[in-house]
Amino acid sequence: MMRGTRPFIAGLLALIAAGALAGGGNDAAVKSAEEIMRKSFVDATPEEWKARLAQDQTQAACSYYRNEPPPDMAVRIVSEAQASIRYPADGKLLGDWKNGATLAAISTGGHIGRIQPDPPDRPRGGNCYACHALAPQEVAAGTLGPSLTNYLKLRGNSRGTVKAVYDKIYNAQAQYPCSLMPRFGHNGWLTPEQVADLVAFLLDAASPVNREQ
Amino acid sequence: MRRPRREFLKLVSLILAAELVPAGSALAEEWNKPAFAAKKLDDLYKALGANAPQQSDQVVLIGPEIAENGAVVPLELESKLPNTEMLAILIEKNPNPLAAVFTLPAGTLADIQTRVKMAETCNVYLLAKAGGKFYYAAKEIKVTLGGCGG
Amino acid sequence: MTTSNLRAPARWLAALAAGALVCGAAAAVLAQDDRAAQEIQKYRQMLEEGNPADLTEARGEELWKTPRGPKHATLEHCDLGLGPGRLEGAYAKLPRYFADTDKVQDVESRLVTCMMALQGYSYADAIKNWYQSESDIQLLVTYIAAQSKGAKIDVPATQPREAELAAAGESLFFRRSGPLDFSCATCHSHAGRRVRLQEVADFLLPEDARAAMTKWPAYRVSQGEVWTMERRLIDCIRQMRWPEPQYQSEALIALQVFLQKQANGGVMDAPGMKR
Amino acid sequence: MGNPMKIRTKLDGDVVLVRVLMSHVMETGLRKTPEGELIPAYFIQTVNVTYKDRTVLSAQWGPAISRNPYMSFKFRGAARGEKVKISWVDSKGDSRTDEATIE
Repeated sequence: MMRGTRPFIAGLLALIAAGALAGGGNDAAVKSAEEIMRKSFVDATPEEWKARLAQDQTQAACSYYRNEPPPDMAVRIVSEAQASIRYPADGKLLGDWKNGATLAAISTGGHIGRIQPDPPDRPRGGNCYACHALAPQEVAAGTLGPSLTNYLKLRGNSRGTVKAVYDKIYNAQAQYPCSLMPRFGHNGWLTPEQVADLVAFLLDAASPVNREQ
Repeated sequence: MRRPRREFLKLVSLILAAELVPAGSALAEEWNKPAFAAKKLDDLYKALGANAPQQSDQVVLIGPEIAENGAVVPLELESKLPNTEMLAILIEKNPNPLAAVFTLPAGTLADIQTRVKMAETCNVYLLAKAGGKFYYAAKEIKVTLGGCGG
Repeated sequence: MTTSNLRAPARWLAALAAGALVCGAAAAVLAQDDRAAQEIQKYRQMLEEGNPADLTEARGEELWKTPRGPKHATLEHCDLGLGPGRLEGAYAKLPRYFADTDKVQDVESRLVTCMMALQGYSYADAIKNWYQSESDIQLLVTYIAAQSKGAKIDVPATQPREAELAAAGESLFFRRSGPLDFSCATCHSHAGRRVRLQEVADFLLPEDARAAMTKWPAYRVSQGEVWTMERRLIDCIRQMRWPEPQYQSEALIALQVFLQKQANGGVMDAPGMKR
Repeated sequence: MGNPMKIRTKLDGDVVLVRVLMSHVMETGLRKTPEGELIPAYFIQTVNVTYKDRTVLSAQWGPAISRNPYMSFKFRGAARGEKVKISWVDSKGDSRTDEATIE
């Protein structure tokens, strides 16, 4: 276990031991799983371990509580997430929807390992179609997340909505603790400017998301 | 289903000359390189030369509307026309449209299944030759990014 | 493992205010997306006839019965848990604890134990290019799995070491990390949902777990070859943007014990045919 | 050369349904290795099926036929116990012949 997670888990286990919180994983299994992780990912470099296997406090809690954290844990996750949000330098939260459209479709980038790694410079994207319906022309859209087709009509584009949508993409857990949605901005997968482009893809009237097929 | 484009109709009409394969020849015929190598429609014309086929509901191309993976698209080729002696598969937007040619001697039914690769969503044509004339059926098959695209 | 506490969605007031789930638009899209799902179903049915994995299985049988390796021996006395050479139904009971190695082994690690003990291969030679098309492991595992066709998955994981790995496997299933905060559960704990057009098994539902686990190893049309379960798991882990675990490492064994335990009772029908 | 085909037959009256699975990479010449080099085209070009020394089907294939090709076809005048012989020749001139007895 790396960095600050040990005290966090220790804190968790203490809470559990005190019977203060019910549910969640069983602690012996969590400990044995971490032991197994260390033995099984021996080929990972220290940087890879730190960036991709070590858990930050939110990941550790969401894993332990299987994405259903008890109330006080949830408060902590949401407030830390909200505090983590960074905005584009120019303050523009509605970027270029065309670039947003590209980012929404890209599912490549960032794969590592021996068998089928990506070249390091391969572009990354949000792979939004994996979970959401967006532009109706794209048939291969997932249903893990709600459909976002015609999102402008559904949510409008007031300043408040634009900010809420930006925050949701930057760090989904600022709104929903242990959300399934990756924390694209917080984890540095997408830049603030790219997040703004995705916001435009969702809310710009010209975007195919908001135009009848 | 989108009306086949005029240009492609020309391809279908000039395809697979009567002499491509003399029916019933025992020898495995010479592989028709020009036809399979044809990228552009007029090259295919030269390589094959054929008279204008008619669209016919006696020629039946069965395939999925959406193929989860362009690498393996199942097709069933059927012709109810009497004495069908040849069936051919053309995939409009493949680098080389001609995918396969089947020669059926007398006694062999015009009902074949196989699997083809499709580069992208497009029209797939089944061409049939019967009684010295050519007929065809067309079907658009959507090729999607299957899987979780992870 | 109590499933009740896994399912009840948390009510988090702040979230509800900001991230309201909009149902209206979803219904309209569902109609269109049902048709897509139905067409994909038709596509799969047309492929059921003639699985190229049958060719892989035939070559696996040949390898099983051919004397090979430094000891120039066949694998016909390999004990996969039911006694030396007893293949029928063996795959359906793996992973399990083996006293001779004092380890819980899956079909791939147990096969390598036999290749080393009976045929004299070193570990490195036995697993050389294991993930390449037509590797020994790929052919042999396909043949072994096919001998369990019709057998019921039976991995009670009651033996102490098995039980410990089942619990650890479950914990790993929910373990989130990496740049996309993914765990297996992110995609594999929701019934009836799709990632793009791909339904993903909800491994918390026994019938989903059975439908999935009884079809591996499987011929993947997108790759034009058979994938074993470890190859499948390693690629999923890759897509989560995690580093690559070692082949036959304990994390892969633990995950399989958990997944097979969830799929107990499923009737094996491998090699399957998958996208 | 190459691995054996799997041929299955099903007789219905005198019409036999023949299903064949062939083992071949069917490279289009457009695919690249992970290192980015083009894999040369290499695919079955001609298929010939004979029954009692008579050709019942001949085919010419391009690389658009899927890897590990599958084909099914039917012909009349078949009888139990007789043999169906299938052979293919690929773009390198390699060939393979297998046969199956009609059950």
